[in-house]
Amino acid sequence: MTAQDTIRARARELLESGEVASFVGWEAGRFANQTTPLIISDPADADKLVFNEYCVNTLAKYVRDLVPRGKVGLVVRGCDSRGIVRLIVDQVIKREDVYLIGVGCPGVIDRKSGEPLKKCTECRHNNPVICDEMAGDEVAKDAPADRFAEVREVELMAQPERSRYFESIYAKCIRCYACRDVCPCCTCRECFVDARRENWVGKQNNVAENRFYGLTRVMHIGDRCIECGECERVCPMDLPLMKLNRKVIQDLNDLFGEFESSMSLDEGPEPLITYDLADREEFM
Amino acid sequence: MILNKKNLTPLLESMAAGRDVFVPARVDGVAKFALFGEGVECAFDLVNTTMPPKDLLFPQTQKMYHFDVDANGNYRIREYDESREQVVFGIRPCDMRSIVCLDEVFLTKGFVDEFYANAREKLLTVCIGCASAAETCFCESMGVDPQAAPNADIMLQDCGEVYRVLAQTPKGEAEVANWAAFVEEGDAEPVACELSLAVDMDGVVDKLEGLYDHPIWENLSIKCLNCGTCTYVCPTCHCFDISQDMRRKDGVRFRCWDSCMFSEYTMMAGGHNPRPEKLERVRNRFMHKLNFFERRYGMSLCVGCGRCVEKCPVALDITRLIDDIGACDVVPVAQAE
Amino acid sequence: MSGIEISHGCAKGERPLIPQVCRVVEITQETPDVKSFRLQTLDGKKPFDCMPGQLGMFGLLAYGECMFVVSAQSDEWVQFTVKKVGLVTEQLHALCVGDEVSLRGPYGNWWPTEGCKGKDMLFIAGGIGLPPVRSFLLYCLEHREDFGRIDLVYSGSKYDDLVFKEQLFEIWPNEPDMHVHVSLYREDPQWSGDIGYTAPYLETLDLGPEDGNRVAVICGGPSLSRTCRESLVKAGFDEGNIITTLEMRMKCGVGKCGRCNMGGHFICLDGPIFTLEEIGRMHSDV
Amino acid sequence: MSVVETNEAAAQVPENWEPKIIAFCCHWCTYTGADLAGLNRMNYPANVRVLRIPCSGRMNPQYVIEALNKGCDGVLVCGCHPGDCHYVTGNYFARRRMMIFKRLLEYEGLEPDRFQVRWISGAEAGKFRDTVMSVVEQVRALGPLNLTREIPYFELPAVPDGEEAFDAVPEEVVPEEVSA
Repeated sequence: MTAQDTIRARARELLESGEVASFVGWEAGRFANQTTPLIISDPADADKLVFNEYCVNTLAKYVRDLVPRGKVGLVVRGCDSRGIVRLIVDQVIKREDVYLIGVGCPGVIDRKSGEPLKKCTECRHNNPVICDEMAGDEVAKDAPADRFAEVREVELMAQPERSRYFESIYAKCIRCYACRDVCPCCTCRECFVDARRENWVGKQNNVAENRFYGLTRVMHIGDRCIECGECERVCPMDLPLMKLNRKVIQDLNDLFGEFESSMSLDEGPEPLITYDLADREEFM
Repeated sequence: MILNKKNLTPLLESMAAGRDVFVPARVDGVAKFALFGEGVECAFDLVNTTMPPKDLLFPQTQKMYHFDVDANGNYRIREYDESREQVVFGIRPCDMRSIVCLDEVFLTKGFVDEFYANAREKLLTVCIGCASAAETCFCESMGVDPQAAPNADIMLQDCGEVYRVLAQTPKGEAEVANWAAFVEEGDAEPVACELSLAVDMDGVVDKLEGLYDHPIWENLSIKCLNCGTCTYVCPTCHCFDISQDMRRKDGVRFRCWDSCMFSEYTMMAGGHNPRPEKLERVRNRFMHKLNFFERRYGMSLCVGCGRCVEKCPVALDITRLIDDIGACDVVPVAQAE
Repeated sequence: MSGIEISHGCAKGERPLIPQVCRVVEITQETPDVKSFRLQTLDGKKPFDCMPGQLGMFGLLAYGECMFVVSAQSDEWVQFTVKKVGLVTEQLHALCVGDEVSLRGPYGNWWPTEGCKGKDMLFIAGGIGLPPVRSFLLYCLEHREDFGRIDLVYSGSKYDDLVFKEQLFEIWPNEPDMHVHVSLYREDPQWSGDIGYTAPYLETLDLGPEDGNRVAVICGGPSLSRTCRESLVKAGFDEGNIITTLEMRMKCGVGKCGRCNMGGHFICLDGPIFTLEEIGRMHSDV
Repeated sequence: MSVVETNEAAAQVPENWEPKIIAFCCHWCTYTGADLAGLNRMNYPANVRVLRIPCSGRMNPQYVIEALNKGCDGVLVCGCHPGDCHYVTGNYFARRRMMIFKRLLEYEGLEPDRFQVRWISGAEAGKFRDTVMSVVEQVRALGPLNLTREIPYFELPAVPDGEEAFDAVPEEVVPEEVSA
């Protein structure tokens, strides 16, 4: 019984028993080794579900639109489960809204190049952090070499060079907001980008506005980022967005103690929404 | 006439004398049309660029007019005209077809958009046919011949080692006239380009009329993220927003790309939004691509370049939608519009 | 289908997105949040001449522009009636006489003045929907002999929300063969007249379709126009004789920015005026 | 006109260039301190424009980026000393947020002296003046901010130099007779 068969069988049972109103997984895409998310509510479609090493998308955020229809069944690996924890801790959904089928993740292969995706080489939690049942056994995976290697590489640049580096990044951004729409931490009802009356950020596409959007997004999700790497994967311009997120995570860990966000439902408050009297004092 | 691929670069240098020549190139890892010059090495091996050439005719942010207060306190409006002589060298037949769609939108139906019209007149299009196709290309199914572009000024059909030069407009003939140093006589057979992806388009437009409330849209839009990627990489998407940049008393009013996928695209001041949910937006986008534009201008708004199929974060695929529509058993209700 | 013929996509013009600078010559405060502005060009002439029902993109250079119906016009000015609902309208309400604004137009099609000749007219409007209807009503009153009996059914949520009160209660009731019926949604101390939502109030007036000789013109919020359409069709009106003006967010006003589309049609260029029968054929998610 | 300042263009310093600095001052402590500095006739350069915010906790990082984009060369955020905050915990959150944001801006290539945060209480008028003076000198030494800023930057009236630069009380404006 491969993980895929277990998932299919369990999905059919859950949907038939009515315990779950809809089930989220992956299905085969049109091209070789391509997968695309699949949301089913009819048990007969359960056979379309696939689980292989090409399941690229993280599914957590779909639950937000499906909860009004009833309980949602979901296949969760490491990143999906942390996305679900993030949604629960941010009170977007409740724990009983979802039924989680955990499965260990060996790492996803890029269907074009054949090597593991960048986000999977850097993944440190490939087994689900919470789940109702396991569809396959956990997969051991050696921890990546150095979590903040790319951050340090940018920090070593000289100041003018770094400034030009980030200006070239912001010059490429086309403001399609795919990074915001895929991120499980980005769940505001009305994003500051869409608040046209307040006009925080204009609609024109120039370096200044792109920097405003980029920096604001990092500051909004910095301490809650689950490092799933989806923002980098979905960016049509391949901007290295994780370099910004990881920089904030590295500083948070250095300054306020090691904190791994979205690991369990009852974890402590994120660093930026709490304080400590004995914090480091730099501004005296 | 034949143009050997070896003397492409000298030809480009000669053309770039008085004009901006844009060639497909990888700039910082992004495949787009970049100004030919030092530091830009052309990538004619690319099947197609990620960013479409519509940026040359319809820039992502385009200043329209500047307004300030003149001597006796009245507002004064001065238009920008940033259009200049441009050549796009290496545009593909599917993008050439997208320019036809943009021409229909901006130059017809009672109002001529002069920003687009100025840029369009000053643009010389040199189209290069495709010898090989990517897995996501389906231009033939949308009525585009990978080795022909009727509305290009100059058509270079890829014949392996050489290009077969066809000047198709007076402007093209004038340009080819001073290519004498690089072109020699003779003829060559263009390489046939096989596409691995094909869709069956006939009957789809009429079928869509009756599919407006079909659950097909529900299953499609549920997995869409509603980001703007597909609309910004699409060569035929032409929606724009108008806003202004202020500096105390004077300012600039510009227009910039907008996407029907954004939530505030049709949000009205009173709070009413005719397309509040993903379902309406995704349906509106694909109906516009496959049906609305056809009813209004008589041609499909999808040219089969495959960029949205390539770049969609959740692999939401217009070709699979076309197949699903074909499979639907709804009797096509031909609307006499 | 003996419906009314409406011309579509008939607006023309060059340099469509470039406004002209106009001056506000007169401001009348209709209600606490509705003002009417009369505009002239800087050298005192009429900005553009337009048919009744056409639209103009009226706004401030510093804040933006919005699409409004030309609610009235004479040979020196055009008038727009603006309700304060958003960012730009708020700034418009802060204008005073003599300020300079940006104006471009005319856009959109116009009321079928030819098609409705010789028919009885039933105007139905809700709240801020009266200005568009009034542009047709004023035309009918100027060419009174071309039209039969005129009825105006107008309703608002509060007495203060009723626009053009002076014309509504003093001038129009005395026009020959014209009947004004006004109702409020809820009780209001300043109001002793009828109470009721527009659609039920319309049914109490039993204004039948006169077997095709009466044309209904509707303009109001989404709920009003939906309920009134149903009650009119139930009363026997032919869908071709019910005309309505639609409203969506508009940015360019010339059918290019793709925002106000109803199916393949653009409300700013092919509309905003359609018959109910045409709307039925379009994919509408208004 | 919207001025497109590319990196090279801003590098050379125009001759009478004056740094433009915005100080976000917390209403309860630093703003009172600044007021006290004015009361005691303490002179500090007028390059700093003071903006009052309810608490340093209200300091939104977006204000800093908007200020830099709109043309300021330096940003100063001041708040009450930890423990003095009128809202008890405002400056504790601000301390964390500003530490992270300062490192993020430096990571993106902003010179460290351009974005500074200080705790200045209501009584420390001298500290406010010294902080403002040191920030102005540091930013002046760094020269104009050479980030690409396509948002038109404010061109405020030139700062009057010489000794009357500091007595900022405008003399009575005598309305000359309005010609017909």
